[in-house]
Amino acid sequence: MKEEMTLNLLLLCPLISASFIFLLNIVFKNIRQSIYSFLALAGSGTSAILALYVSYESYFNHKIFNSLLFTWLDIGDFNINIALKADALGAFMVLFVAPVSFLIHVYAVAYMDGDKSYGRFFAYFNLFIFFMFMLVLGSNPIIMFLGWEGVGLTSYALISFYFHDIQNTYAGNKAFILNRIGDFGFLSALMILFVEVGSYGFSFTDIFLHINNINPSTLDLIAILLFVGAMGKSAQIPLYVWLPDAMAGPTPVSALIHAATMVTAGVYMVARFAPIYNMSLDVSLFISYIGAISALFAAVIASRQYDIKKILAYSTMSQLGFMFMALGIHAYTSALFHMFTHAFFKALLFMSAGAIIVAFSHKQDIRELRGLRYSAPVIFIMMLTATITISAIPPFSAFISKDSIMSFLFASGHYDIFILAFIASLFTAYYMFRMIFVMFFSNYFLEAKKSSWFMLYPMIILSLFSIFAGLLNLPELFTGNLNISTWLNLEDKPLEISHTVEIILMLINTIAILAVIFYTYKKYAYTDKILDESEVNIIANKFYIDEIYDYVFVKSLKHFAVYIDTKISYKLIDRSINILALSYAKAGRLFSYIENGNIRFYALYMLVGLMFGFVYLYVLLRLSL
Amino acid sequence: MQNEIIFILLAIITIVSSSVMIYAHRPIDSALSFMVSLVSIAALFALLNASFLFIVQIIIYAGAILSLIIFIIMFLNIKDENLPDETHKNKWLMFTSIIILPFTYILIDLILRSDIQTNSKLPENFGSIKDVGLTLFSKWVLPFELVSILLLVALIGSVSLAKREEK
Amino acid sequence: MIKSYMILSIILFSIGTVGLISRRNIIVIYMSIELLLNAVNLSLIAISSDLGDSSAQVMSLIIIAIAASEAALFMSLFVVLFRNRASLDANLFDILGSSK
Amino acid sequence: MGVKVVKRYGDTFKEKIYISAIFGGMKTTFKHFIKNLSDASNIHTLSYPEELPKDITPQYHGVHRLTHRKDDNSIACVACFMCATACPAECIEIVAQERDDDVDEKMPAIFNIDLLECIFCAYCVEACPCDAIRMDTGIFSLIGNKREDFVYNKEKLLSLKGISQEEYSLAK
Amino acid sequence: MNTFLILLPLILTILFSLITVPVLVWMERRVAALIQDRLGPNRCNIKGIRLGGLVQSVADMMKLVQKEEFLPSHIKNKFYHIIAPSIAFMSAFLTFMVIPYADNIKIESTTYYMQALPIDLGVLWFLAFAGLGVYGIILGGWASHSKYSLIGSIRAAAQVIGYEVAMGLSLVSILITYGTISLNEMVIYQTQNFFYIPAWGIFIQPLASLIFVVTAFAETNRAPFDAAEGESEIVAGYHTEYGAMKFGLYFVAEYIAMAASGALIVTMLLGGYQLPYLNTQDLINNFDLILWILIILTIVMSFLFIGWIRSHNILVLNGLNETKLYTSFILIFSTFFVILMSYYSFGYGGANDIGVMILQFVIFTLKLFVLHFVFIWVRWTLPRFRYDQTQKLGWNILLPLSLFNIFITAIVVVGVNYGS
Repeated sequence: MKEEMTLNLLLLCPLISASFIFLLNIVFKNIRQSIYSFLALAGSGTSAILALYVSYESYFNHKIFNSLLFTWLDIGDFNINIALKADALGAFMVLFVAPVSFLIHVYAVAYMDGDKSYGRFFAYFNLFIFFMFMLVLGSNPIIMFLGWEGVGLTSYALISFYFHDIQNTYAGNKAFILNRIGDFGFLSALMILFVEVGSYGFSFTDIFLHINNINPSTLDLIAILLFVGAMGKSAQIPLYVWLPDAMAGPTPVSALIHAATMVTAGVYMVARFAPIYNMSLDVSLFISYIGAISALFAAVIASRQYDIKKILAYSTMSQLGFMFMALGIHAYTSALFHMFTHAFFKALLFMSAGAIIVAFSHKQDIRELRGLRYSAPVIFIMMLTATITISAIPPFSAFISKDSIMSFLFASGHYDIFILAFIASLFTAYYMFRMIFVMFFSNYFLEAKKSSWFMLYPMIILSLFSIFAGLLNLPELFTGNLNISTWLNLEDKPLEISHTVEIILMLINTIAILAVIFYTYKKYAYTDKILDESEVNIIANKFYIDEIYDYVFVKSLKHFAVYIDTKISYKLIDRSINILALSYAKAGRLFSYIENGNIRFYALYMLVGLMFGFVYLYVLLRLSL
Repeated sequence: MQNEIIFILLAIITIVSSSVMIYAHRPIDSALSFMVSLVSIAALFALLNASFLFIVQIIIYAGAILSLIIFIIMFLNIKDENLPDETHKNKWLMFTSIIILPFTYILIDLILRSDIQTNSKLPENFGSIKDVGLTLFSKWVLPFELVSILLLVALIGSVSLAKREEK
Repeated sequence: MIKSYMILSIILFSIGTVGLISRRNIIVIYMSIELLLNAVNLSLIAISSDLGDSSAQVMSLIIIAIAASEAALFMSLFVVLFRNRASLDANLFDILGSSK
Repeated sequence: MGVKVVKRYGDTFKEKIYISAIFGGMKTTFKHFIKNLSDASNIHTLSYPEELPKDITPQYHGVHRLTHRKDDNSIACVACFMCATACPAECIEIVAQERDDDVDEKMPAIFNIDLLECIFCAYCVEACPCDAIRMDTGIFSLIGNKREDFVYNKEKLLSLKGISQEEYSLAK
Repeated sequence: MNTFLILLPLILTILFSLITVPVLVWMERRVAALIQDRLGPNRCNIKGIRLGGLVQSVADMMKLVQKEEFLPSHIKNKFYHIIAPSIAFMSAFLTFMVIPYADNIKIESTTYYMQALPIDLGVLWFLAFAGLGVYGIILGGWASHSKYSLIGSIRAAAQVIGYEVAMGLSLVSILITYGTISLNEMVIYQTQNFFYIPAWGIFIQPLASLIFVVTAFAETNRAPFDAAEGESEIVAGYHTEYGAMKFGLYFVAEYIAMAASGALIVTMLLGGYQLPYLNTQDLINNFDLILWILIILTIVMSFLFIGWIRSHNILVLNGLNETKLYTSFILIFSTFFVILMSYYSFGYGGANDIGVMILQFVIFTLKLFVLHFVFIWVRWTLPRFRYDQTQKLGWNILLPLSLFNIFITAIVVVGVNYGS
């Protein structure tokens, strides 16, 4: 197969299956679920296989896939191609996006079984994957932006999937609007970028070649606006509030979109624009701080949440914070690698949560879900694996990726960030194990429905991934050769830290986390302490951020608008326009004698005017000759 | 020489029939004299070696458009009392002719003064259907497609316009 | 030779304009418009045969096609107008919208 | 009341496209054409001026005639105007006259039939009470050079002979 | 000679359009009569010579020419009333100008075209003047100032306008197949073989041929599409108010239009002037052989004809003995031709080109008359369509079919070109 074809197929398979499902859904009323399932799995499965092929070629042969679909704009020297490109970064992204989405598809087949909007769900799902591939594989920022908007749109559709409950629709709206704010930043950044370097062509390579032509302050502005976009999509402070609410969607949606793929788009984008961030150091540091604060903040909130999915949502935000910290200190590979492992274990966590929700008749509160260990042993093992991974206990994969981030943070000399990150990672262990201990280690017993094997197989596969994925990027310390780093070959800051310090850091980290786990065990396992926690606490209420937003932005704006509408607008603008209109009407009455509606007369006036012009020009011409 | 004589004859026919067209009171007279002028313009096209345009002019203008007009004139069954009362027609015609005269004079003067050289070397197959077709489908594809859409729109529009409103 | 064609075209154009403005019969007005188009076509083809370039012929071909679509619309307009007013007087048709 | 459902024909595709029916019809006509072209003797046509129609019977509406009385061979008509009244084309013109030979009271002085107006409906024959007017001459072709040639007067009508055996009026 | 060759097609055009009319009228009458088990006109004679009744048509023409010209008094637009039949006649006449009667012949490096107007517009010319022919009908019907005429002419106009669309579209698919619009090149294309079948339009474009033939019937207002002169409802349609030679012009125009349509069908669908499997060059090279075959054929046919006329001539008239006259005529003619042709075939003449030209012309004429026979045959077989059925057939069936056919043809042609 030709390389263009591979890439195009990789992109188009989900789109084709999505359109087929849409068509079937619209045209035929009663159609068997298996057809939808087959189409959806075929689409995502094909693209997963192709993605594996692409990353294989990219990894071993350093092959860069290119595909020019068509030229979108061709104005003079400037043209924008709709083109796809899978360089190392893109291939790396599809390496985990495509298989994870395929696994979640398999999972969703079981999860959504019997839903009345089964077809619509998979259509959206495949459409989402299509846009995600578009985002990742676009060879210029415009296609990336299209994909970016597309995932926003489909995520809106999926969050408010059960739209008969108005609450879900609000959650979708919230996600959509906050994402719009971020997108506005992204779009502005693209515009400025276009004004500055657009004349040289607008693919990523062209932009990065000519980036030196931009003056530093503009570059800072571009960098910060791009990061605003990333903030929105990756749920960082202050644009994070949509993520917890987005859990209103079905659990596979949370697993796919709000854990593995879409929220990582921000990280991917910052990594993609790495040359820009390498040049504007202040903004990078700012990103780092935002990431650190988000990580800690989310972790703190998560420690007092009771809804499984909310806990996981906050943990996602927290992990994204870790990634941004790494990005801010130019440790791109570490960030991306953490994203890689995060995709597996977070998807696994969400899927286990989903399995629990399905098995225990749609309960989500951990205070009600107690003593599940014997009724759902497989889920327990899965969840435990994922929790150990996320808590960064060696030798699970997240240990390697997170440790790499910590080492970089330490080496960069920003100890304040390092300490924030350290605390956040302790909190991570705390809230995750809190959830585990509350749910699985207690004296109660809850009857469970049997989980479908379609749910469990992907989970088992993912658990294997989340255990062993770390091997791909073993640090030098463990005689690894940093395979991913060499593959991606990003402009990382070199790690200047001795092995001794690294080992010490690891030990401290691990011991502290184990201590936290022990503390948590003491506190929550086989006790009812969870029931004693008060719900009026500032942490439990998420620091009142939603309310503050509501007060500061929504209410005040509304008051202001009402004031303007009643006082100023009426008196100043309406009156003046009325006077203007009246004078026009008066003047119009005068002219209506000439403007009698007869087209012949208009033609006559035109002719007379034309004639004067002609005679005038002719006289001028003759005089000049 | 032969061409010049034919041209002068055709020009006279065209001008006279066009003048009759704008002067005649009844629309059927106008339409038929317009047909004469269309056919003679088509003959002028043939004189200019544009044989395809010649046949297109006859098929579309004389064959389709004009027959449509005459069909409509018959279809509407226009009686004399339906025609507009044009008592000042001659005055109007005089007035407009006086206005238009400088325009005509200036343009003719400019053309006579200009130094357009007559190019007698025509490429082979000039004006044939193949030549025009190749130009149409290479350089002018977009206008061609647009015109096809325009025709479709006109078709739909005319059908929906002429449909009687249902009570 | 081309000059005489151009002059003929100008004269036809002027006749068309005169007819367009001074007549009140809408059918004659319509035919005057067609005469204007024909005058333009004539000069286009004269230039085309002078330059030996068939682009101008394509242009006039497109003009003819446009005239055809125009004819279709005009005819249906005539039918509607005549049905409503029972007259062909252009001066009567000076309002937009229906008379109701 | 019972309803009888009649099967409609012409609904199959073969019948709807008409082509087979058209070719069937053309086959029939072509057969006739070939038959007549190769052998014209079967065509039942009359070579008219030479051959005359052989099937003229007394019932044939030919040109009128006036009958004679059997007794004295005088005119049977009594000028009662019945025929002129009955005539839808009003082509009969009668002027009555008193009869002085004691055979009857009245007789026609003028009896004109305008055969250009006559439509040969034979109402006059029906109306006649004394069988004085008949249309059994068998004359089907009228030729004349002037309009006046077609106005048959009494003498002309009386002079015409019928093709039937009964030459005289049957009225008593 | 050269001037004659240049003028020949023009002369042929005039012949075809004027001289064939009486023949067509005769054919129409005799064929109709034979189809209906009658004899038809067989009586009109010049000294006992009847030419199978052909003299009757001449007599009719004479009658029409000699008749008194009159105008109904209610007619206001006398000019249009008079000019309308001539427009119909002229446009019908002009359609004949582009039909190739024989292949182009080359004598001493000069090419002579056997078309009256040797332009490459071909079919378009036919369409143009077939379209102009409507004016005659419209104008005649309108100027007659009579209900029947107006209805008839509106019917005719709507029918012609409607069927012209389907005709043009079916032509498009034929043109796509042939890749040319020049009629002569179309005929040359049709000399090819296509799986041992001659590549005539009727074999390689059956659907388009059917549509074209049907629309040609409708364009010429022939039965079964003669609702414009449906005598059961509207007396005689658009020529109700016409008499004498004005009517005669309409009458002639209709037959010329029919002849022109037939010629176009022959040229485009039936291989034109070509014999199947034999192209012009073959004919020229083997002219001797063909000549002898033809002579033998002619003689055999003559004897058959004489035999037929002996047994068939039922009615004997006074005057000359027709059978004897024909026999002697044919004998004299055959002898003359045998002498002349043997003179040629033994290599004295050597004007094979001209011989082939004449042969092709004869073939063309024969095909044309066969087609005329079909026209007449159809007229006396099929009943007239009702007016709404006519319109429905044109717009609802033929138009979509021809569009569909264009689609199919385009796919096939592109496929074939792609394959080769």
